[in-house]
Amino acid sequence: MIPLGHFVILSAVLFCIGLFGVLTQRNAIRFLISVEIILNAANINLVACNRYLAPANAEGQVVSLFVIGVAAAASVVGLILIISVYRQRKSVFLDDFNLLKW
Amino acid sequence: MTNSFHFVSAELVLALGAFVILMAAVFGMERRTLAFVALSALILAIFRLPSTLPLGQSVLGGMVVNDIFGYGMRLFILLTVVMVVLMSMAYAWPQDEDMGEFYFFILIATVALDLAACAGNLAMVYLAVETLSIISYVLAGYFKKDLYSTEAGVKYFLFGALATALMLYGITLVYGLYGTLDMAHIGARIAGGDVQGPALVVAAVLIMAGLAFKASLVPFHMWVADVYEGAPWPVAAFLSVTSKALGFILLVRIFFSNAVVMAPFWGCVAPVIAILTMTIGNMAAFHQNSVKRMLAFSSVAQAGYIFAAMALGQVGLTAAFFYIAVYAFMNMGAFAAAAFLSPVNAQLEAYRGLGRRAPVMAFLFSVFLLSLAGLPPLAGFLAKFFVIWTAVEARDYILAGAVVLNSVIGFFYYLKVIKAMYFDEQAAVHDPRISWQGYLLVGGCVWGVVFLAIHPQAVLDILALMFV
Amino acid sequence: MTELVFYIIAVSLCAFAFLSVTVGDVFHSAVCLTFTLLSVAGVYFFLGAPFIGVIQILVYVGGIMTLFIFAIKLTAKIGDASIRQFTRQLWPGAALAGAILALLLAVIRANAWSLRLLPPVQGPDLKQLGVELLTRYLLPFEFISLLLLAALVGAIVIGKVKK
Amino acid sequence: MPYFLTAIIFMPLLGAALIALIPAAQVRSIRLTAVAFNTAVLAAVVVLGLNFNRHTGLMQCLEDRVWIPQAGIHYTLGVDGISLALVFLTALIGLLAALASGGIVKRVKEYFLVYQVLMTGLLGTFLALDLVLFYIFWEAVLIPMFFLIGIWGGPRREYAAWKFFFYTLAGSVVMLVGILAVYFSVTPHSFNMIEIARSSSMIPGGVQAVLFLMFFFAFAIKVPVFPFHTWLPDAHVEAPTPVSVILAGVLLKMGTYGLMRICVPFFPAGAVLFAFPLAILGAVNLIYGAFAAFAQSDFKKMIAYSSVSHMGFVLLGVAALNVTGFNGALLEMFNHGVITGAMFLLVGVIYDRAHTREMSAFGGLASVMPRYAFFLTFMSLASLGLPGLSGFIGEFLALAGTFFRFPSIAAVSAIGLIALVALFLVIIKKVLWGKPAGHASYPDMNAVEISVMLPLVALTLCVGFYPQMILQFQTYAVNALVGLL
Amino acid sequence: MVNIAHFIPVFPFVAFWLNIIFGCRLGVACAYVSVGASAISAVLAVLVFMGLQAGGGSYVLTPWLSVNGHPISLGIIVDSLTVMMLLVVTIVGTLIQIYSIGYMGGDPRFTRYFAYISLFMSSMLGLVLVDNLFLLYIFWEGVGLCSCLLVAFWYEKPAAAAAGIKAFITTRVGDTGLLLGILLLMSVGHSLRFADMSVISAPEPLMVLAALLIFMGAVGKSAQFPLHVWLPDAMEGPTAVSALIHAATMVAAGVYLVARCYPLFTAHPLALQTVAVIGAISAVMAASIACFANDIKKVLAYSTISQLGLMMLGLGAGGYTGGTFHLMTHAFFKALLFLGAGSVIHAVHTQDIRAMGGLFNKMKVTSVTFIIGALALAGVAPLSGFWSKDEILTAVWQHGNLGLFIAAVTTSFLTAFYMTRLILLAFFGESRGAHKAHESPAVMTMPLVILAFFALFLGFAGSPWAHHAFQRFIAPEEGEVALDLGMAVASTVIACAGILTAFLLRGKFLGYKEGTCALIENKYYFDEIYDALFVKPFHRLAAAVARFDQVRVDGVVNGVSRCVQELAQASRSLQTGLVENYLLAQAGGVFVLIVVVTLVGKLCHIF
Repeated sequence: MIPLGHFVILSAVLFCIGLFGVLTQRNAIRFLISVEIILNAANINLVACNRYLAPANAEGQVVSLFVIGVAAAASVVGLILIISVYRQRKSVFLDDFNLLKW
Repeated sequence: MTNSFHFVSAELVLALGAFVILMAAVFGMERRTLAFVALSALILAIFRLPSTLPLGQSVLGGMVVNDIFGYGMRLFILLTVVMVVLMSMAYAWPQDEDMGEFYFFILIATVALDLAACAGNLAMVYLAVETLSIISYVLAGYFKKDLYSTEAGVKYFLFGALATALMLYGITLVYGLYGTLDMAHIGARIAGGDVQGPALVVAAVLIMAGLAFKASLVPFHMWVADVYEGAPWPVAAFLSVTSKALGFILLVRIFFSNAVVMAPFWGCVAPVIAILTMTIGNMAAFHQNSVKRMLAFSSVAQAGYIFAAMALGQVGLTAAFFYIAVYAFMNMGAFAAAAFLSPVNAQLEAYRGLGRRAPVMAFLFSVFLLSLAGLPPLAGFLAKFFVIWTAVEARDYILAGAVVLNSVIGFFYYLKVIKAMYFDEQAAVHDPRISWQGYLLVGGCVWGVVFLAIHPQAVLDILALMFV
Repeated sequence: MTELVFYIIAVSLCAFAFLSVTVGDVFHSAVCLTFTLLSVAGVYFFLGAPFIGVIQILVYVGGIMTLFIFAIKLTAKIGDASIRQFTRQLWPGAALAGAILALLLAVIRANAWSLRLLPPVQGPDLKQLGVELLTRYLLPFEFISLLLLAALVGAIVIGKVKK
Repeated sequence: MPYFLTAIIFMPLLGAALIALIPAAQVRSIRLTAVAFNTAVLAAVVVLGLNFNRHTGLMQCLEDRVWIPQAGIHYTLGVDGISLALVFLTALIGLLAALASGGIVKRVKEYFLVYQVLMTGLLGTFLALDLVLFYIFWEAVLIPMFFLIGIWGGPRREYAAWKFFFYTLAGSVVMLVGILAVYFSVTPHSFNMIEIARSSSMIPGGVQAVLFLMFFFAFAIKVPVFPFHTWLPDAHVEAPTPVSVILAGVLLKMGTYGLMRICVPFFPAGAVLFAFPLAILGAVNLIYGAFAAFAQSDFKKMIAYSSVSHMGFVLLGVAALNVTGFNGALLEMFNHGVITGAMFLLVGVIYDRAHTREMSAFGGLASVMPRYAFFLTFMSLASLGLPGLSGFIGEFLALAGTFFRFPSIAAVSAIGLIALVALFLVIIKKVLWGKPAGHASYPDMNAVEISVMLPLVALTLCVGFYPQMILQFQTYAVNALVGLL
Repeated sequence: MVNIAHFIPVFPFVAFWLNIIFGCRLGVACAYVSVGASAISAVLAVLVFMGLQAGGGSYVLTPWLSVNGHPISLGIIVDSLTVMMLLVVTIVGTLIQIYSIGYMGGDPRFTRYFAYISLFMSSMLGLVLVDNLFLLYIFWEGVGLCSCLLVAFWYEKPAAAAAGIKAFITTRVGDTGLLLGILLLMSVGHSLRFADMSVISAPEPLMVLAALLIFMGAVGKSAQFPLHVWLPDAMEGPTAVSALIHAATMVAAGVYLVARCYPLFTAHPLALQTVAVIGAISAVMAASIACFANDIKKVLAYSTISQLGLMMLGLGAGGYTGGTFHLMTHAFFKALLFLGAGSVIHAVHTQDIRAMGGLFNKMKVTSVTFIIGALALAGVAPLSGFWSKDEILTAVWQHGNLGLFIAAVTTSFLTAFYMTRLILLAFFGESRGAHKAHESPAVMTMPLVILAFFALFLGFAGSPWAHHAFQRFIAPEEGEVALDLGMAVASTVIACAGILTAFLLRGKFLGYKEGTCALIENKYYFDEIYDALFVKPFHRLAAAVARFDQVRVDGVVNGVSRCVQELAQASRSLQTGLVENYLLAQAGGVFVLIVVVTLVGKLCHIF
């Protein structure tokens, strides 16, 4: 039997990998990839906890569906924004987005 | 009848309005008309709000809490969005494309804001915040030919994506702790002693990070200046007033129903955050040459003052929300006046000598700035006064002192703008032309700033109902 | 046995995830992410939520990843491996992520989670999911359509180029 | 007369509203309107004085309306012997400075707009009896002053304006915290200054000491007390003449008024505790100001530093904590307003002609401008405390009060008396005496300038000869104040 | 008739304002306003004198001020001392003003001069009339002011301007002492009325201190050692002013003050002793300086200091009548001397006696009257100076302190000596200047003659032939007084000795090489010492304070502002514009928050 804790740990590891990516990726698209990892970590939590803690309803699963939807929406907007910046400065690197500072 | 959608009829009206605008925009209806549609949708929504009466508890599966706080906040949000729309009407847009969609976004964002303000479920909170965020990213990058605007959009997105992701993760942890996302249930569990120790702290801090991002509290404020500076003026106003207010509203919704979890947070950390927020905001605003960027940092500092009141716990909520109400008027007024006076160039030099070329608007701008600075007898002073009042009452003299010292520093950069408008010789001539909507908006804001100074009970009485 | 499968999925999931944020090439990174997402879908299956797993594959792998690949291809010229992929704060970032991981692990271990075993009852099935989606979660369900519409319109507004 | 004080306070604001309606080009009517409204204020204050009951220490013409019930903030106004003279002074100096604003030719409309707002703030400060209201008026003075110095000032006006603004602001915000602390220290919680003074014994001694210091900090900057005085010379030097007059004549009194209206009655234990340091500060102000003034080369700066010195007398009088000292402090406030106001007017007169304030550029003016010489000599003598002129009475009473409490400090302060004499005689010598060089063509003072000076001269003489003219109004109030100790 | 006394100062005061306001229209007529006013005052003074009852009286005009619960009323005291002073001031003042019409004729600020003189008259009369120290102080400063203004009357001359200021500041030093004395007396004695002086009871040391502080005022005003330095410089003013203010009246106010507060001093021997010693020092010192001075006015100025010292010595030795008597006689003959000197200066346009000579034949009236004055001053019997000086010598002798007596005698001797020297050099011998001297107009000589009359005969008021009328008038309670014949003879001998010595040495006066007696020639280096000890340090201290103010005090202020600005700059640079930094801050913030909240929670036992 796998305890819930292992799912949570899995999710935490995934969360931190995502976080690591978010903090260190220079390429905006890879940043987005990292964010997706975090969202998936959250989803694992939701689904696992739903199964273990509140199997009577499907709250966690429903929310995880929402999260997938939101992730899709966010990725679309994010990528479009990145691409529109890319169109202007031919770069998707975070350290090139530095017109606005101080 | 607790599942009837009439509880969100105001939001339905808005969504309907949004669709109409989208359709109309597709058929090339001009901006002004669309703006009026948006305005009427908003006003209709305001008039639909009373249909949720009488106030009760959770409705719609616990997604919406039909309480006085939510009611008031929805009204507040709708009013501020009306101001944003008015501002967008009067603002001389440097580019005139996709304006139909602009109002569509604004209305959808308003729906999200409204739902968030009366959310009873963490999932609803997340969805609404994320929706608001996504729309805000788009709005911030709305001038897609403008390097600054797109950069603002993408920066906002990059920062916001992490913030909302963190919040989501926090929410899932809460779900993991209590097996439910219903805030009333969670609150009851915690109040019943089911405090999950450090795990709940982690979850709470993560959720707070997402909200603090909206409210622009240190260290989640870093995006503010860059985004405001790059975003179109009305968007910056929207972000600084409505979106920021949502952060505080949700902080209250989530953290104040069960203060025990965050007791150490509110006791020790929140005051520090508040002090840091106001100090860093003020300090960074100190030397800005761009009025827009200065106002951005000023809004960070203002958030610090608001949060200072909140940091004092339940007793500070009245002060905090009085501040938010006043802040809405003065900050909106300041952004609007600044935008009207110099629509494109936000550099301080562009404001030089405006005191003579646009005397009325420059004067009103000064009023807003001084109110933001906290000059008696304007409402901004009373707002700060109540914050300090609460702090002193709570014997938190350090916080009171910090607010007071910061307000001194604040005066400097606000006055710098006033100085530029009145002391300095005028810059290259451009006479700002301001439409009646502009005067209506700014006049309304001035009315608010003055009225709330003379008759603050108007708001205080309502707040008393909310936070008893 | 099933446990072993889970751990294999879990380990590969972590490995792919880690690879996707460390490999030099963006495209490879996206491929790794695809595998990560698939593994997550596997976890969902394992947790008795096949519908979520299917949706995961459909939306993520079918939709989002396609989007990513498009984006990567659009920005291909700068996507090659010779370009630095990490920001200057690699080590601070790594340290911070590590610290947070340690923190999370400590918190999780301290919590009752580690003791919580699978309850004997059946988990929610698809029907239940559907019912909840259309009753209790009707408002967010409707609302998310607004979100998606807004995202769509937003993407169009930002993305369209006037001649 | 219900709302008479309200009328007095807001009459200048009404004037501002009217001025706002006049087109900016009609400079003459703007000036006339400003003068008319200030005259009206003065007339109203005179009426107030005539109806004033001199035989009570209680507040008169009380107005009290609830403003913000949630916070216990009221709109409370009242006048007693302590404030009456200062209100009169404000109205008088306000009128005279408005008359003397002829030199302002730039942006006249805005000037008078701001000026009128300033007057409202000043009058309100002296009449407010609710701490929050007091604070509001107190702060309301800052911005107009900032503008007046910053727009119509001299070459370094911006520096001076900033400095003035921030220095005073820093002090007043500390006071704000103090105000709230006082509110919560008395039961029932109250901002009403009469109530607080009545229940001051409720506040424990240690708290009183801290609160005293908080308020004192704010007032010390305004007074200004050494070492918080450095904004003063800068502000004075840069400010245009009428603004300097207001600044010296009225603005500084806000600080000393605060000491007497708030610090002493609210925190009697604190006042007793800090009386000695306060007296030392007074002596330091007196001597230091005189010495610093002596070494200046700028005429206006000399007068500015002499203000610091004179304020030392007021501090000494307050520190004495007895009837004589308080009487002296109050009288000295009034006299200093009149005399130093006149001095700044005189500096302005010569600046208008010479366009410089360097002492070395003057000399021999007595031969060229005999009327000017008369007024300058007269006012200098009043400044240095020549008996028979008003300055002396205030200084003497303050010093006497101090002597009864701290004889040693009074004795040390005597150095300041000598230094002041030296200072003003040297001013007379450098400006008026000697051979006229290169400025023989300066016209003597004109009718307007003289008409502005005459009331001040008359007051200086009358109060000097008959100090009861002012003292009679404050006797009971001062006795009541001492009774609180 | 006594109750009209308070009107006496009013007339000159009105004259002052008339002259100030209408001066330019009145022109020369303003002199008549002033003279008329003071003549009326003189008449009133005489009326008061005649109406004076024994012992005099005082009356209160109006309550004026209340200090520490003690009312200070506008009270008038009219007793013999006051009346004496009133007579002296009004008569001498009127005469000098008449003289001034001629002396100041043609001066561009003629009207201003008379305005000031009237103001002085009114202040001086007020000074002697008021019944308490506080009001006295007011007028005391008033006369000081007039002195200053009149010394600096020709303010175009730098020396005059400087002298005016020096006069005011130096006396102000003494006045500050007086003020403190008043305060002390008020706080320990609870009364400032002269009438109460004898009944004030307070701890001895405090009373001595009060008396000494009051005496300090007298020292300043009467130019006594060590505050005498201003008087010689004050000679920069018009000579008529010197006569009125710096010889006859104002400088005598110090003596008047001591006489007025005499009970205070007599009750405390230490105070009285101090008065005597200071007086003695001043008398001898000034007399010695006068012997070497070459400026006619300076000689007279030092002589004044010396004579005032003698009066102080007399008072200090217990000779109340002597001091006051000498005060009166001195006022007349010293005014005469000054006016004579003025007449001479008017004629020869120089003040250096070495450049005069042989004036006797050219200016008969002036010379004769001047010699009368000089003889009176020298104390040659039976001129007025003899009687009063004799009184003082007697008192000092009776006092018993030999040192003081020697000082008095020395002063007498030196006085006779330097006056003779002055006369010999100025009026006799060769005419050394290339000047065509002529007698002054009648308006100037007439006062000289009148004053000479007083100098000749006033002394008889205190002589046995008049039954010591003066003594009985001024101090009726002292009982019978008798002339000490021995002392009279001795005093005359001393005076004659001085005169004789001067005659013997007359050849050497002109050829005298400067520097022989450097110490005395340089006035004992008082100016230099004060310059080094007070004036320069004052300037240096002022400059240091100003610099300290600028650099340190203001530096701290500006430093704080700079600190804030630097901090602001630093916080601004936190905003790098790099999203990666923002993200790190965000995540780091989360981490720190979690850790801190958890730790705090644990510490507070919340979890």
